[in-house]
Amino acid sequence: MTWGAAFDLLLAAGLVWSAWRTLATRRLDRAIVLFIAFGLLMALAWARLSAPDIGLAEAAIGAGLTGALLLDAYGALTGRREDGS
Amino acid sequence: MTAALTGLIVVPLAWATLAFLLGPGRGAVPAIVALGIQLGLAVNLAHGVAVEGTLVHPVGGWGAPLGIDLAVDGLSAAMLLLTQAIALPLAVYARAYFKADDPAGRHFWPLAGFLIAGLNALFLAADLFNLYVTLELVGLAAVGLVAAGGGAPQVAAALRYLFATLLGSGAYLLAVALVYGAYGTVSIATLLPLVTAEAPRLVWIAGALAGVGLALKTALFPFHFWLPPAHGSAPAPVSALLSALVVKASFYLILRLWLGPFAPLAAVADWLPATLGAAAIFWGSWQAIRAVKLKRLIAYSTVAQLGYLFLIFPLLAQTGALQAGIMQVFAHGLAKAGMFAAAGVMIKATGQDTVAGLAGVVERLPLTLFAFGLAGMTLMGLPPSSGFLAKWLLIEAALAQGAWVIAIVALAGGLLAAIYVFRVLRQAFLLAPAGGDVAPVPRTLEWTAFALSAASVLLGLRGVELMQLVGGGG
Amino acid sequence: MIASTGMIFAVTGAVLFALGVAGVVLIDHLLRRILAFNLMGSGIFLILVGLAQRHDVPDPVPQAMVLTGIVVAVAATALALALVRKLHALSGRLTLPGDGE
Amino acid sequence: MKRLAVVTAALAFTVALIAAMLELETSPIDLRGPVAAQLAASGVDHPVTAVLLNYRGYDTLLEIAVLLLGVLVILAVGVDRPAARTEQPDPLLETLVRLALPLMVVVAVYLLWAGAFRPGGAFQAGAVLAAAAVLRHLAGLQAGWAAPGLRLRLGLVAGFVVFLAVAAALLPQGALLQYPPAQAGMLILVIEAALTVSLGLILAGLFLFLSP
Repeated sequence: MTWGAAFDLLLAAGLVWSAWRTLATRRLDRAIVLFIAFGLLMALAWARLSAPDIGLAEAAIGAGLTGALLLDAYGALTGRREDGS
Repeated sequence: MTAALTGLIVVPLAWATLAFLLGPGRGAVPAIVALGIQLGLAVNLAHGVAVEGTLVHPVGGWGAPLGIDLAVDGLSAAMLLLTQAIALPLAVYARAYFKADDPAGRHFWPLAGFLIAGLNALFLAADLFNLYVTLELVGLAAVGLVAAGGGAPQVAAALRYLFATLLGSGAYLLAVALVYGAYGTVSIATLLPLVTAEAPRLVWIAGALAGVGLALKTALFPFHFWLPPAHGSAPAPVSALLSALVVKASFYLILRLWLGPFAPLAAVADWLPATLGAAAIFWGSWQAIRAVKLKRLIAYSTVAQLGYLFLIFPLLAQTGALQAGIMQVFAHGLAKAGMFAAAGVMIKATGQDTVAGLAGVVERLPLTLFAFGLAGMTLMGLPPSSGFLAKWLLIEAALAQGAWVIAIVALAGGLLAAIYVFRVLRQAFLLAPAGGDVAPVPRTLEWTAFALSAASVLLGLRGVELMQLVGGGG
Repeated sequence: MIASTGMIFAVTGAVLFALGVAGVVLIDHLLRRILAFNLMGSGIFLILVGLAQRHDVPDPVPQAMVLTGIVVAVAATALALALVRKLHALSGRLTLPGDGE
Repeated sequence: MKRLAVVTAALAFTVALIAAMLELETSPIDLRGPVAAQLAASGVDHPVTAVLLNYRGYDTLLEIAVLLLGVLVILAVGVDRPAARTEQPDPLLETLVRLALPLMVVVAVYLLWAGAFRPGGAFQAGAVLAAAAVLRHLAGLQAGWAAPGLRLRLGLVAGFVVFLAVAAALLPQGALLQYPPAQAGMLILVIEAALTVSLGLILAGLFLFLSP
């Protein structure tokens, strides 16, 4: 097996693991952080697939913007619950 | 014809954008004018297809498989005609329905514009990935229309609808990915000769995924769970658009794929959609008979009526089966738009969305009740309505093939429809409760509801041209 | 061919898709369900590009399609989050009524 | 019970799908050839950009409509935005963001320009602009957006309008979006420039229309 293939397999395992943890982890904030990490690993995968355009978009939109949206929603949803209103 | 074809996509996109620019609550008049133009374009296109046959338009000038083709044949011309013919009166209805300060109506026009643009683009698409984009356009616009300005039940219904539609388009997109992997193209015309019964297993999986995903979007039993809350809780003009047109779009796509690229694979499973369709007729009708709320009743009736569309799949070898399906799409589209429109009038007038609250409607809103009755006639399949014509063609095709079970299901469905339609009519003929005041309702609402329902009946008398269009160009 | 980069990530995509769909069906919490949808989408994108590039020759057509898909996905995610926030503001719920019963 | 059934079905599906993918042979059609062969006539030198804005530009046009819909639905749903934060933003963060902003604009312009011949283009450039706006917001330099005024609405749709207008205006050439090869590069750049601004605003809007 070449180094490239070994890296690919490692990356694939990382993707599946982070995806699994995103869904399985108990704390929601941690799940979102794991999801952002998943997005960054996806960007790496796109680079390995000779698709730098998607890699850039994935990092900026898939991980960055979606992550920001999720964290913002998390803050709004949990913040309101503490107010009790 | 090229101008008509491209116009049907560009014009609604343009007025949707204009409505957004004009700001919340505005854009009704440009929308109605533009929809009038679109109806003209659709008539022109249908006429052109009837005379000259199929037209292909290579966007960008490249041609498939490098570029994206648009294509119109009898089937798509018929769907375009129906879309504009229903959207125009519903736009007139919506303008009168939403009061100036109604939060549900503030963003109706741009959302409706993108919805109609998406529908037209879907009916014209001849590329599997392009179809995915149009599906998302239609799905997200429809979810937005359900959710707009609503309370908790409406937002919950919109979310359930969003999840169903995203799951459906996800399955469809995976199918597209697998087809591209197997053949290196997503152009329907290019795929047509490539897909055979000896196709790799991956293509079979793709066919199944596309079928399941689109059945979910069409709310075919047992995937109907999202439809009654969404169609039942949205404002009446939105329910009408969704029930009459949006669910038909994914049905159209199933039919298109079934008759087109996936035809060599589809033969093994033709009993499956018919079985589910029959189940939908019985389950949907039963729930409609039991429903407490008026719009819920009509929404469950949609579940049942969609069932008929799937009865045609084992019969497609008969020439009449496709015509029966399209006639049913028209009959249900017009009747259900008329029925939701009529229900919207009754709800506005009585102030409540229940069947029980309809007592006395016959005296106060005779025209609207008449509209409801006419639409009900079409749903039951009484002559001379288009619903009768659809059932007649279906039963004829079924008997020609010896599939008498399908004929019996179709007849039984008509009887069940009679029960829930008469439940509403009977209640409306009861004496009004003392002190139950009826709010005044704009006459425009009553007349547009009546026009749609009357059209669903009258189409039965002029169905030949439509059937020629579908039979000739399809 | 099995060890090609394209095929490795196509297989990964299949796992992610199944994981995402199972999550969508099984998880009632709305934010988590949105996460599951995004995982499902990523799986599809990997299959679209990976399968087309199973011989490790870049193919710009599925790459462009995935760019389109990513943008559609973020629009859908933002829309879904807006609905979830609205539902929470109106009813205090983070699950759909009737789910998990 | 449901859990077990779903997990089993998902596993079975995954195995079947992977097995079917592995037995796939070479596909009968390969678009890499035509994509490269027509590249000279497409107006750009980067194949992905050629697919995105020329060969399959119509997909992209509709996709921008989907994005606009995203913003539209957020506005239509009418999310009650939480009250503005009261805590003071971190001055260090504020300074860093102030320094980073011009750089991000430069990067966006570079990405837009680079898209013609190498990875980059309107989407990535727009995403960087949106990220800049979100960062400004996080540093307390930018409030969330309320109902958009006419100027913001114009900015949101400008890219789509330019794209749609070019597509329709080219109809006399024979087809929607059929660029004359000589002007293709210029037209694509105009569309991409307008799209960059609008995509930046739309993507930022997905965030800022929901935030305090």
